[in-house]
Amino acid sequence: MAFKIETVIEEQTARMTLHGELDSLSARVFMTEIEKLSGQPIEVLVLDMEDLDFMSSAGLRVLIFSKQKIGTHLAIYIVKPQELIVDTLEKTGLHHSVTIVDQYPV
Amino acid sequence: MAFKIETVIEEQTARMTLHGELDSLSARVFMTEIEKLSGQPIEVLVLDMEDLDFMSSAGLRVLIFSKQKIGTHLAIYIVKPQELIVDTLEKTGLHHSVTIVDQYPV
Amino acid sequence: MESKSFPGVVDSLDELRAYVGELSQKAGLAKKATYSLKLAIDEIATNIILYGYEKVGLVADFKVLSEITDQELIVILEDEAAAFDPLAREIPDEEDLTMALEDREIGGLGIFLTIKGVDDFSYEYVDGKNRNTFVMNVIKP
Amino acid sequence: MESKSFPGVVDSLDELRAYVGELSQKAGLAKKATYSLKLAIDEIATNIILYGYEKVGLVADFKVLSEITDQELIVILEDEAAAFDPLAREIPDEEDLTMALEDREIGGLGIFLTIKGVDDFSYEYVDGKNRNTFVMNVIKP
Ligand SMILES: Nc1ncnc2c1ncn2[C@@H]1O[C@H](COP(=O)(O)OP(=O)(O)O)[C@@H](O)[C@H]1O
Ligand SMILES: Nc1ncnc2c1ncn2[C@@H]1O[C@H](COP(=O)(O)OP(=O)(O)O)[C@@H](O)[C@H]1O
Repeated sequence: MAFKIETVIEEQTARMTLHGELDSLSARVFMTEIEKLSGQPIEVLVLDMEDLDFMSSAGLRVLIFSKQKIGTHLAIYIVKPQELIVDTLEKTGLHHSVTIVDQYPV
Repeated sequence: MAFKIETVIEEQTARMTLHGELDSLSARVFMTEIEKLSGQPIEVLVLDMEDLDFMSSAGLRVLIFSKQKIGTHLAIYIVKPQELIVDTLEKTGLHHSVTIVDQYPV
Repeated sequence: MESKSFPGVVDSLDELRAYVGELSQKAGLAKKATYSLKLAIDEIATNIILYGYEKVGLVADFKVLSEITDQELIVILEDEAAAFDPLAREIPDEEDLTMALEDREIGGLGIFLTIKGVDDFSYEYVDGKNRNTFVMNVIKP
Repeated sequence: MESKSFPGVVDSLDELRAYVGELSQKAGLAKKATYSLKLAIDEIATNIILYGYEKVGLVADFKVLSEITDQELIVILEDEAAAFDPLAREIPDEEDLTMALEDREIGGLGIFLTIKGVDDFSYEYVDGKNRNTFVMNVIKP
């Protein structure tokens, strides 16, 4: 299913809402959105994943890149990821580096 | 320097003459030439390298692919490679799988 | 064996996952197993397309062969690229996976997720083709 | 430090090698050392372009920084991609390299040739950038 992403930046928080399926093709779009933030004084990245139905390792790679690019101080919140995506985050240990929440602000 | 390749097929021998520099861009052209041979009853691949001035690992990769694709029975002859290219073949152990000669037929 | 071909480009991944979804439904796989199989096949197909084909300039299709038995769904990806055995590499271990995000190398997660996600995964190189085989057990109610 | 930028696409490799040739000449490197340095830089730049940029859809330049001293030529490739340390991977060993052509995995040769070809190679990730540093000793006549 087609991937879509919307970004809203407010103060030091970037909020992205992801829809559809995140594979190695659509991850390029996500990557470009993250790249745009580099050099900006972003402290918090909120990823709204309620409508994201699939995420491959290409999506994980963008998460890792975000932290490297924006800075290690960056706090990443993942809002309402679907159960099977949480599974992927846990299996690969990425849940140690992001905070999974039901809403943001928490 | 621009890469060029000419292929002549005669009986069960494919002879390719390589000119210029073989990097990961030009290796794609070489790869396509090799792919065309797959399925044909080729027994000998002669690569004339006298005018080849540079070869990166992308070139080695095509050599490995040739043998996999055309068949393990394939005999590969490399004619007059420049000294620094022989160096690369030796460092990577590829000289065990090809025959370096001054002319072909030997 | 059912067989279907896809062009070897990343644009095919979407349709590939949809097709795996159909096969899973026919075989009666549960939702979670279906997702894991889709993920595993997406990962290996992505590698075939990016590393096996695009990187070296090969233009070729890849095939999905499949068979549904009483006990299992078997899916095989078959490609024309240079031989590559996903099981020959080291996959990340426990320690790698608990490292902080910012310190980690980005590689190896795709094959890791594949192996962890299916009931059986195997590889062979036959007749000049790579065959990656995925097996999911079907649990009959 | 001299600095030059190149677009992060495989079409840049030709011009990159020509530029490394110029630097080598200025530094007074011998023919063999010049070739090894060109090869090493071509290999790492290829990886930056294919894996760091194109694979993930990043569109960016990479930079060549250089310095010539009495004893050495130092060249640094600087890129914007995700962190990747070429030294963190296992490189092929003796045994791998004597295996028959048709039985071998195709990976790892690029980094191997890089490390073997230069007098010193190092990697660091600084300020969100990868820096791969190549050093060649200059032997004065
Ligand atoms: N079909 C293939 N052909 C050649 N190399 C491959 C293939 N699939 C995977 N690889 C190699 O294996 C590595 C690991 O793959 P993977 O686990 O998917 O992680 P990643 O793509 O993130 O590096 C790749 O970086 C690549 O070097
Ligand atoms: N800049 C990079 N970013 C991400 N991964 C890389 C990078 N450079 C190399 N790699 C990974 O390291 C592997 C080994 O690279 P290399 O030795 O050049 O061999 P090859 O490209 O033939 O696989 C690649 O397959 C790839 O997975």
